[in-house]
Amino acid sequence: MTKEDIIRKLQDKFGSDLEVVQNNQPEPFVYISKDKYREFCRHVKTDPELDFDFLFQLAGVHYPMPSAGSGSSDERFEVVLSLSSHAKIHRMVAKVKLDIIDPEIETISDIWAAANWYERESMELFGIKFLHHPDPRPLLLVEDWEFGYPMRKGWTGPDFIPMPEK
Amino acid sequence: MSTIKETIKGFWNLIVGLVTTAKYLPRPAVTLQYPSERWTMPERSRGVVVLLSDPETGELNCNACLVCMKQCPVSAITVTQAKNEKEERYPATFTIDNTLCCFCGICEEVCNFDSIKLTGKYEFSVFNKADLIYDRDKLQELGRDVKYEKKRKPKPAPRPAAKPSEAATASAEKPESTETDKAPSGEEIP
Amino acid sequence: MLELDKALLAIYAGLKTWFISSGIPVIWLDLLVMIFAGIVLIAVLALTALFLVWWERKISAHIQDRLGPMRTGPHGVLQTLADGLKLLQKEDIIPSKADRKVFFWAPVIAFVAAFMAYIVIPFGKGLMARDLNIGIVYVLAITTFTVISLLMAGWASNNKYALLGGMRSAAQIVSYEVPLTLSVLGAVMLAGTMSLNEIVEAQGPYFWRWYWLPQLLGFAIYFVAATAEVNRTPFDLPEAEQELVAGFNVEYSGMKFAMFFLAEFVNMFTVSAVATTLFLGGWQPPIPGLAFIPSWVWFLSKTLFLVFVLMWFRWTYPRLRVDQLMDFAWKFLLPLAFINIFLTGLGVYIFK
Amino acid sequence: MDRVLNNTELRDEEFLINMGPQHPSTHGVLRLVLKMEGEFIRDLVPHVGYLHRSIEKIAENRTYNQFMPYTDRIDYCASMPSNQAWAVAIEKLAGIEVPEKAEYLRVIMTELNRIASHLIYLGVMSLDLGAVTPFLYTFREREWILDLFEMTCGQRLTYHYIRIGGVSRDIPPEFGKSLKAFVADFRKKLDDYEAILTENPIFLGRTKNVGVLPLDVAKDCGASGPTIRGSNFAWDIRKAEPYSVYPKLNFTIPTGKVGDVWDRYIVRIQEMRQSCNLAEQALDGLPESDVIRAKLPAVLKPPAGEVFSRIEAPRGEMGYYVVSTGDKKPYRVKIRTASYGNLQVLAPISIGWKIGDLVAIFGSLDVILPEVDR
Repeated sequence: MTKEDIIRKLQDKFGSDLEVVQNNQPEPFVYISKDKYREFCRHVKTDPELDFDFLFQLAGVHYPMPSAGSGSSDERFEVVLSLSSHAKIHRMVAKVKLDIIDPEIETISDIWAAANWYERESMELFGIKFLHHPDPRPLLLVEDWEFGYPMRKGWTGPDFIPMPEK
Repeated sequence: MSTIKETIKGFWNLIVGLVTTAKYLPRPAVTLQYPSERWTMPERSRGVVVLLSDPETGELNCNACLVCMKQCPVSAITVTQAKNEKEERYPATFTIDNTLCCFCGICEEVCNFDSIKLTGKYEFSVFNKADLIYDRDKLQELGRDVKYEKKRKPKPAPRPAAKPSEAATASAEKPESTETDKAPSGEEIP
Repeated sequence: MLELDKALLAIYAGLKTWFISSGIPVIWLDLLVMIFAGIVLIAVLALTALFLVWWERKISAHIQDRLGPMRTGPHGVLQTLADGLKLLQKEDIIPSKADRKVFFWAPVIAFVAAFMAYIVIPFGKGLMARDLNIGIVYVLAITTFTVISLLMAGWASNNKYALLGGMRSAAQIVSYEVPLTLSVLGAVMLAGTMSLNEIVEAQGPYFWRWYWLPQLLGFAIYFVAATAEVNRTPFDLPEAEQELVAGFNVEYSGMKFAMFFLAEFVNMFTVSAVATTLFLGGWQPPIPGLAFIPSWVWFLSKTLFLVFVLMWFRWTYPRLRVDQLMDFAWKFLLPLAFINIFLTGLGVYIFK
Repeated sequence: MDRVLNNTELRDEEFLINMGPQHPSTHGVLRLVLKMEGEFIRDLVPHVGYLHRSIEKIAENRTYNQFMPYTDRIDYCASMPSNQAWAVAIEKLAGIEVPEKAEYLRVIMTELNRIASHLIYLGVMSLDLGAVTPFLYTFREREWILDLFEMTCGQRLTYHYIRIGGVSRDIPPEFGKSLKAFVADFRKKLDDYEAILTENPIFLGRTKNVGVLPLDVAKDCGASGPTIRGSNFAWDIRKAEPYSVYPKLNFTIPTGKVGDVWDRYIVRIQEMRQSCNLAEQALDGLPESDVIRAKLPAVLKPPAGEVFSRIEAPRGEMGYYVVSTGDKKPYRVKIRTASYGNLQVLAPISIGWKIGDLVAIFGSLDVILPEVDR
């Protein structure tokens, strides 16, 4: 399916919960509302025409400053899913905005098992809480890590050496 | 019956394996006995970073434009500018921290004055970590025997102070550079 | 060239006359000879083991298109000696939770058992420490001692990898002992004796009359089972490096490790020597015309060839899995060994 | 599937083994906690992160060009595809046209790198199974490839060759001859490896029907590359979503049959043959030109926006998700590596097998730990 087809199909289904990012990329970039997030994920995976059976990656992004970022201008966390379909050979980027304070969202590791580790990573690096995650242990950091969430903007830790500004 | 066939085939393949390894037994070794034999490094090899000097005058090509320092992804290069009495820039200090250097070659690429180069030298292990921080004299000494060709057309320099040809002549006409090197503190540009 | 046995006999005869003339009981001389033989055996075997370690490294290196040790001595012949000296200097670490006594005795047993087998091996014509009339049974009994030492090492280390290695070795050696013994029986049946020297004598100096030809199956079974018996690849599960790190000797260091290591190589030499004795005519030359070459040269060259084949195996094959190993012993080798005994018996009945 | 194993959950005859982070067959620093019953694995929990170098955080503090050397260090066995994925992402973001010759050079280099990476896989896999000699043989051939790389870009491991907008240098004149000689020689050497391994009954016994990876598990866990192709699924980004000049080149996607260790092995062997063909084809099709790098400003500032790139690295799909704010530094870089997905299938497919099989299965997944930990 082409970019327009996917967007049209998703807009029909989700209406105002879906916000399309205008850009010149070959794949659609969409924002989905937090409430419909799980339903959206389940739909795009199971719908035979969309058939996004492959979670390419899941990333957390931190937008602490207003006006940073491209799509919107409010301070927020984002969870970005890159999805692709083996059968239909198309792909999509779905994003969801989270509150800047106590970001939390339902897990999708039961929909795509691949999300398990990505969510654990985002949990420890960004402090995004994935509710009902089957195994909410830190993945990459040491078990007794106590210096906050290193991937947040402006983070400094005990051994943090900033890149010299030249 | 097929079991017997499989067994025979299996034994045959075991023998094929033995023959293959035996084939390599009498062949000469592909390895080198390192300290006594050495590989010739290719001309493009990216090893220890050196500073190049003008082959005629023996002066450094560098005119302290700081572009390598800015572009270095690991901040391994530290340069301080100074000006000689002709108001031409030269590096008062030029330090490369080899404990940080990742030999990516960006400094060589961005340099507009053929003054920094990654060479095929690779034997620089020392017992003291501090000895890996090379200063200007050491870098110049390492670069003495390095051949290079002026292959790059000078791009417009980021600071319009010196053109490459001028820089070369400037460094050529710098007879007291070693003295200024000994007392560079007064001439440093902050 | 030097015929060692004649020289030794001459020396013995000379000493005997001197002892008798001096009035000392000849029993002292016999004791002296025994001690001398023991010392010589240990010295020769220790040297052999050192040599085999170096040889293995060289063979592996050349198979793999490299050179191996080159620095100590010409082509690195002294490398094992240097390694041994280094290991001697190493700290002897005993894990704090280990069973200290068992931990200490395991390598000693392995080492002693490895050397004891050589008492009955005929290195040359008349060159053997003791000609036991049940020599082959003695060798089989002694070589199985290894399993006890490996089990002890695995248990005493108090390490799960070591324990797994010890258990694997126990299962493996006990299993392969059965086809090994059965395959030896064929040669014993042909020779009609259990004395190793007499088995060699029975084969005679004709290579087509050696037992490898009538006992081709038995020889193959013996060789495969022996490979498993000495824990060589493809049967090196007890110390499978990629699975169990180092298996039973994972906690051993310094000289204790060296003892295990040397014992392994001595064992490898043992099984090759026994195979030579039983199937390749021992110290007999292949044709009578070559008898001017000393018998011990023949014995050593045949044995070293078999050792080389063992090494060749090791540097070619992957390793079996533990259940495949057991299947191979009980479902493949054992029936074949029985068939071999049956056929041998039939042959002996028909042709003799 | 993932949780902490502890001693209190154990039944009789069960025990825990801590395999790694220092273990000969965990390829670096993976730690596996195994619940064993004798030789059998009853449960398995992987622990990663021992090589975490926070490359994503570093990326936020480097300019686009400065980050390129760091991509070498994500997957040290296949730096060229890592470089290429980053270059492709930024080119897509900034709309940079890459010269055709550079694309051909990229194909030559990435395919050679694919062979080099698969050679490491082959050697290490056979080493895991106890055969030491193929390990040395594969490294011997890999040296030749590394010589080709060193000849071209000056480094043997961290190439930093593919750049944003092209490649750093043209190939030297003797490169083509050496490459042809290598490909001719390597095809014979591949036959040698196959003689030692492919039909060897011990190898077959260790790999056939061991660690079968069902296709749905592979898709669900995000496995890609030879791992998913071994499960009889012809999926290759080079064919599915072609990039670079792959549409002009002629190659096939080898697949396995059932998805066991042997299938993953044979897929990689055949991929090496395909890569030989690809490298040769790309060398023959190399356009006569001096332009190997697009003209770019000294400090690259792509327009604000986001992009995700996706290429076929030796181990599977690799890609970057990059958010730009129009600054000289990326705002956020998320690195998606192939091993990350491939490692997640380890636990589901190795439970119930023996510890020796675990080593074979893990070897067949060809996981590079720095890629997982980043």
